Amino acid sequence: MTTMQMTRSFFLNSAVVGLVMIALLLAGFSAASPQMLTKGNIYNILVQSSYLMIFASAQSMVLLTRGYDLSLGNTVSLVSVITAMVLVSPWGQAAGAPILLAALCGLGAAVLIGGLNGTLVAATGLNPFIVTLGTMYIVQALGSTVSGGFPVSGVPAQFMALSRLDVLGVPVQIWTLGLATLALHMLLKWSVYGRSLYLVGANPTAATTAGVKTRMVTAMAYVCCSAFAGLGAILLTARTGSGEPTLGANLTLEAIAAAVVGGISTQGGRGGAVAPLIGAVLITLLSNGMDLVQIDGYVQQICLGMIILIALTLDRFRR
Amino acid sequence: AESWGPFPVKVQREGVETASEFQPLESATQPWKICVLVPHVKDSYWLAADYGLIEEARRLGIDLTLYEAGGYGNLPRQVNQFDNCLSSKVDAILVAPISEAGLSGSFEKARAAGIPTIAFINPVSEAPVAGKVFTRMRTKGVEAGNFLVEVAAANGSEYKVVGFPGAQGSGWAEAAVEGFQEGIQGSNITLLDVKFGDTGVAEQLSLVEDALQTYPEMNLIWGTAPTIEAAIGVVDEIGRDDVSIMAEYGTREMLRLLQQEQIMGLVSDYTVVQARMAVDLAVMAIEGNMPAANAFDVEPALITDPDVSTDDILLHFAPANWRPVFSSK
Amino acid sequence: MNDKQQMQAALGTQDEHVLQMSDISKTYGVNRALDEVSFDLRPGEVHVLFGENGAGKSTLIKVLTGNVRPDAGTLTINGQSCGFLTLRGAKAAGISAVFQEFQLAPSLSVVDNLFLGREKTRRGILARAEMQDQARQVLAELGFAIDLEATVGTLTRAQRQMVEICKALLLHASILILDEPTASLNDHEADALLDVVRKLRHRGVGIIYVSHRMREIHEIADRVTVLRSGRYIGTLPRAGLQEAKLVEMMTGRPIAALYPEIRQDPRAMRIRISNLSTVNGAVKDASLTLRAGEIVGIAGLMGSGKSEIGQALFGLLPIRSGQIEMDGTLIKPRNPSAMLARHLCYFPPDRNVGGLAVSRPVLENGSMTGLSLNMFSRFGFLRRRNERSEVMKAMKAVRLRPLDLTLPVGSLSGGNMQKVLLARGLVRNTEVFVFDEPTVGIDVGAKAEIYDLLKSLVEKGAAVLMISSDLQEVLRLSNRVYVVTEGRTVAELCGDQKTEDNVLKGFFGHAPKIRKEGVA
Amino acid sequence: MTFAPNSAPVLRLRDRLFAFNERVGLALPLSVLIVTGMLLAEPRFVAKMNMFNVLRDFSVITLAALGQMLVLVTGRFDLSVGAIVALASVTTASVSNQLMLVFPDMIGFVAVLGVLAGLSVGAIAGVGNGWLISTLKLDAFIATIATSSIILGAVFVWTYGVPVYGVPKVLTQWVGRGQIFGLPGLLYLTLVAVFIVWFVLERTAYGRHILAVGSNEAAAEIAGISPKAIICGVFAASGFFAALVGVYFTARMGSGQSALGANTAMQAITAAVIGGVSLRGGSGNPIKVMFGGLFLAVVGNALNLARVDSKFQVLVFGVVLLAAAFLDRATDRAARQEGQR
Ligand SMILES: Nc1ncnc2c1ncn2[C@@H]1O[C@H](COP(=O)(O)OP(=O)(O)OP(=O)(O)O)[C@@H](O)[C@H]1O
Ligand SMILES: Nc1ncnc2c1ncn2[C@@H]1O[C@H](COP(=O)(O)OP(=O)(O)OP(=O)(O)O)[C@@H](O)[C@H]1O
Ligand SMILES: [Mg+2]
Ligand SMILES: [Mg+2]
Repeated sequence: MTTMQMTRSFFLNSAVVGLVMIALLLAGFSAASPQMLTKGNIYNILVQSSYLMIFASAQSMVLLTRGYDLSLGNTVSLVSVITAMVLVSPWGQAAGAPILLAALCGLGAAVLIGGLNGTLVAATGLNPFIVTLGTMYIVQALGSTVSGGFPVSGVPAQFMALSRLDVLGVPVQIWTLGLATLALHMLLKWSVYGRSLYLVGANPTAATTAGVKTRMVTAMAYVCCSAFAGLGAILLTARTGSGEPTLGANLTLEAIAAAVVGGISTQGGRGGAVAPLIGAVLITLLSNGMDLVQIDGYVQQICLGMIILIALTLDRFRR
Repeated sequence: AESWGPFPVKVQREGVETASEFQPLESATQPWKICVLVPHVKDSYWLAADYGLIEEARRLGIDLTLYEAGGYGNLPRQVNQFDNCLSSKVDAILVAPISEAGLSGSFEKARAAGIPTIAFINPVSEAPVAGKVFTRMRTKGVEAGNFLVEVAAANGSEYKVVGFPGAQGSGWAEAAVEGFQEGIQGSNITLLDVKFGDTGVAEQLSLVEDALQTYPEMNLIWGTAPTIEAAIGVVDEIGRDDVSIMAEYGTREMLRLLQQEQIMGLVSDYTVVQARMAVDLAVMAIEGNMPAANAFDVEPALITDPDVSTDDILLHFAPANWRPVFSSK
Repeated sequence: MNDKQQMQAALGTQDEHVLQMSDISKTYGVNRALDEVSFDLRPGEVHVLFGENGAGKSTLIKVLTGNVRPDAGTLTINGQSCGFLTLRGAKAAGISAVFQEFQLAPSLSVVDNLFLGREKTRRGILARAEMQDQARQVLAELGFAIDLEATVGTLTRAQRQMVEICKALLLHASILILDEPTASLNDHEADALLDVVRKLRHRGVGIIYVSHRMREIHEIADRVTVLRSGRYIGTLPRAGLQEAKLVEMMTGRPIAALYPEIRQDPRAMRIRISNLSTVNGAVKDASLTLRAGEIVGIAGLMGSGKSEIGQALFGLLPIRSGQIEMDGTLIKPRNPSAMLARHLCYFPPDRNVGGLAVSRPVLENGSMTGLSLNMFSRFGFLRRRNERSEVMKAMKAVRLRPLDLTLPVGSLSGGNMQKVLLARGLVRNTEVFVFDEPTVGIDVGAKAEIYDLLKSLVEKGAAVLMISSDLQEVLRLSNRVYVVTEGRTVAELCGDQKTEDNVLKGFFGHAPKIRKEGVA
Repeated sequence: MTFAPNSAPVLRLRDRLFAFNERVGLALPLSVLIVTGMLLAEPRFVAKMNMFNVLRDFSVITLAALGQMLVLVTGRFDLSVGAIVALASVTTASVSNQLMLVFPDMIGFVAVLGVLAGLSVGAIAGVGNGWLISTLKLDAFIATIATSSIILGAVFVWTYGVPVYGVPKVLTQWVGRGQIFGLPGLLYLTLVAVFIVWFVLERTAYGRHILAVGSNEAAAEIAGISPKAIICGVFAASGFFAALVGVYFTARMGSGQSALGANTAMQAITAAVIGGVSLRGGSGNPIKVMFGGLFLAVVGNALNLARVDSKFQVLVFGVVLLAAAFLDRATDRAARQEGQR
């Protein structure tokens, strides 16, 4: 490789681009608002990114196989409602470990949805867009029916305390951020499954020919995606302190945007565990900073669109 | 319009409601920093709130910053904004919650941090807030119902109503229906059906069309602002001049329709006043002179007279040329 | 210029060249596809381009049609010089081509495809009747029978080939390029095409013809230009056409040197396929045997279904009927991983489509088949050090250049991509190798290295099934050769029977009887 | 799906079903079935006004789906149509409103200009999408999400979400409520649009080129077709049709509304898929898409009349969408096997 090629590939590296963008935003915002670089604000950005990051990681698993999960947002809502309902039900209170039980119920529901998505996509070869659009409608109906459309309030304080936990002086969200990235990194880079995921995303035919169980790998990607989303939903429920039937209304697209902005390719097979992290921080920083310097929500929306387009264009040059 | 008080309110004290007056502050002792969270400023209802907040903050000379979450689907964003406010060391937080339950964690955090929180417009019941001000949606329903009963009695008409109160699960839509039912109780007004639905104009349009179909006998539409935007045209088009229209709540557009005598009336909740009161409450809470009874209930106003005075209008709605402002500075 | 004027212009310049290409070069990454190649064409001649797979023939043609922009060189068309051509420019200059890879829209009908991009319209409305008439005329001239309203996606490969040919002829071009147009046609159809070519030549059209078939070259070539590894080797006039000479020019050495002497030592029976047919109908009745220590070749025309035999054996295609025995026990190939576990590995023909994940590094492509082995993973996690050392070993064995495991496979030359593909068989204990077009599109040097690799595999006792369109390769390397036509094994050739002639007879249906397998 | 294996009559029935789906689609007969059912169960369904409602819903869905279909035919998505509906609505209202101040006596002229302005911004936004997707080669799904966010943001910066009043009465009268032979004017417009799209796809070279780009982009390019022109064209068409919907709503409501279009994209895609458009590109039949639109309109209306909770209506759409996609897939597979025989 020539020096120029190396320079080029360095600057097109998604992590580098993301970090540069983050640095630029930080510089810009901190020039405009002294609040930006305060410890409290940085801490907030990190804590807030952790939720989006989990959803972006979830979406990334599917994006790596050249799919989407449009049902993610409604899955988040459904899991939130189910978890909260189990927590407040007498049955949940009575059981020995209500929090664990509720979390398991929520996760179970998520896994079921993921299984349905995965089976439909992998076994029938239907387009993931259609499949997840269909399940999106179905899950939405389930969520609003189960909850009657009302928030489920009154979850126990111990459950809410989950989101305010400090471990070794570091808030649980930062741990989540780190651990989830590490876990995803291990999964993608060190495990056989992760390797298969990339191969399937890069060239499904080649992967099949080389003995990779392409269908299984694809189906599992959807299951993992939903499970991740379910996990995020439970944490988010602990944070809001209620089961919310519209909790994930706008999360699907936000998660895809974060993954893509961080450098997960929409063409499959490219992007690592750091991408959702960077994407989530970038998007959270963007909205936090614009809030601080008092830019209209409308303009924020325009800026978010622009950032996504820039990220896509860069991805295009990377190809 | 600088002087809006004293303003008649109801206060809650030990579960008993008593009539009282809210006395606005003259000014703040210091340029306090306060933070306001609203679901969005994407319609003229929330524009009115924005107007009230900003004007009152300017009047009192405090530093107010407004954050909008971008819509009712963005609860996580409002929770984030709440945290951002907490850590930016503001003196008080005003919030019109997307969901009370959804912000319960945030309210707790604010209490722990010792930052006073005021809830306004969107009602809260349990949350540990320093003060709250809102109109009971239920009362708005009652007002509308009572008004119809009166009109019906006066001109001897028999109203058959279909209600379009808004999205199911929002809480306020259900409350309004309850109130409405109470208001018309015992009269010869019948509530044929209630059609819940998203408050988009296109969605309400098909709901209205289908309802006119399902209930040919219906002759009164009671619903949200988008419902009425849609209904005016539909009713006009099919030439049903026997169908009357009543607005569930007030916006500048509804007022305009009233002035054109397209609708019978609207029930305004003094959006601007509520916002102003909320700001005053915040300052009171900061300065430590919060009245013992800290839950204020603004009685909604039934507006049925097309000739409303301009001064009066500014208690309900933003001026026509008002553009959203996010900071009082 | 309308068609007639073009034609006259071509006729008027009888003694000049319609086309002159000089010193054309084109590099793909590290692969020099064309190296200062010169070529010319006169009106009314058939100029054959000859050379082995990967010699650069198709690339040269694509330069001419505007698909590939050359790095250097000049082009002169009808006396006008131009640096390079765009797609549009080429069309305007009267150049039309049948490409080796079909350029058809599968969801459209045959007529639609024939007139794609130059539909006949009347006042903006498609003149379907007119187009159909014209199409029918050309089809009749060629003697092809295709339903004009059929959707191209439902046609067989041979039929698609016909559509491509018709498409090119409909243009009434002054330069017609045919890149292996008969590759999937039968004798009869190929003869009809040759007649048309003669007719066009008579009309003054300059024709560039690419073919590996000696018979065709003898029949119609006016001149033959030979390319080798992207370089111009020489041009022979019709009078000087000798097969031996051509082949030597093509390969650059007396043939024997390219193909190593392989000691075939057939031992235990590894695979026995009897009366196999696949659900998709590509294989109808195939039977063959494969022993340890021998190479068995499968020859067949494009679209004959020879690949599908290998794919069915590897569990890639569902089987309708027939039996497969491995080491004397009946097996049902369910999926590739099950077959890999039985130490059988299939190497797909198309490196880009089915073979490699080109955006991923050499390392990942190399270990793809072995991920589930204890050697490479434990408890679902990769043993990255082992992986690197094993893949490195395999890549060294196939002499990968550059020997860098982190490069994306897409950045390698064709030959090296092929080596990466083959190395996957070496990272696990593979005993039965099924190669599908193992040397397609790679240069002579790489070819020789791959043959050496085959030799060492077989001499160590592996069983090799080699499916290939390269007749010489099959005939020279195999112990026995099966000929496949329309999904059936129609002949088995061994010893002296392994001649080009016999194979060709097999292709066209007058094969010697299938012999019972009984060579000790 | 479970069918008895190898039992001939069942297979033949299945084949016939597939063939029928291929030609006409199942949306039409299903719609007819529902309509018949409703006729028997719910006499109000046939009331003139209800038919009006159904036909209007049908028109709106079909118009949006036609544009979406063209984009799907090239193997891409357009998720920005909702934003374009809002943009066109606000533009039409503002432009005619402003012009009325300048030319108070030429209301008809003002209305026409307003409509043209709305339609043009729709088409221009579409071309912008097309440029991003064809020239920068961005992924259509995410690129149109991004442009959607940008367009909506711009609409709100412009209007603050306040409806724009002052749409000329003629517009409301003629476009919003226009009737011809007792049927909504929009219906005729829709039928004409279906015919035009059908005509372009089936009878013009440009239509062939759209199909070819969707079927095999590389081959189309080699045939001298410019995929860029085609892709920009279909996105422009999609934007234009979305704008039509926006203008219609504006005329109907007498105001420009920025809150329009939230469901338009998904509804359009759903109708197109029910109408048998393959997301792989290369094929699409506007007539079938029209039946898809009819089906959605009929089902929605029937569910409303039957007072089915809106929560369950969503469920019905999900199931219908999946079933339609399944059936199409099966049909496709059947077609491919046929080719190999
Ligand atoms: N798009 C491409 N990218 C990279 N390398 C290419 C590309 N096209 C061709 N090559 C390489 O260029 C060389 C010449 O290929 P070309 O297709 O011209 O050969 P050919 O003579 O037509 O062979 P064949 O007889 O197999 O058709 C080969 O080494 C091939 O791998
Ligand atoms: N792209 C294709 N689409 C549909 N059918 C195809 C296609 N390619 C081949 N076929 C069909 O599959 C069968 C076998 O084709 P295939 O080309 O794989 O055979 P092959 O003998 O391996 O030839 P090749 O020389 O190309 O390797 C034939 O019936 C052919 O018509
Ligand atoms: Mg070639
Ligand atoms: Mg083959």
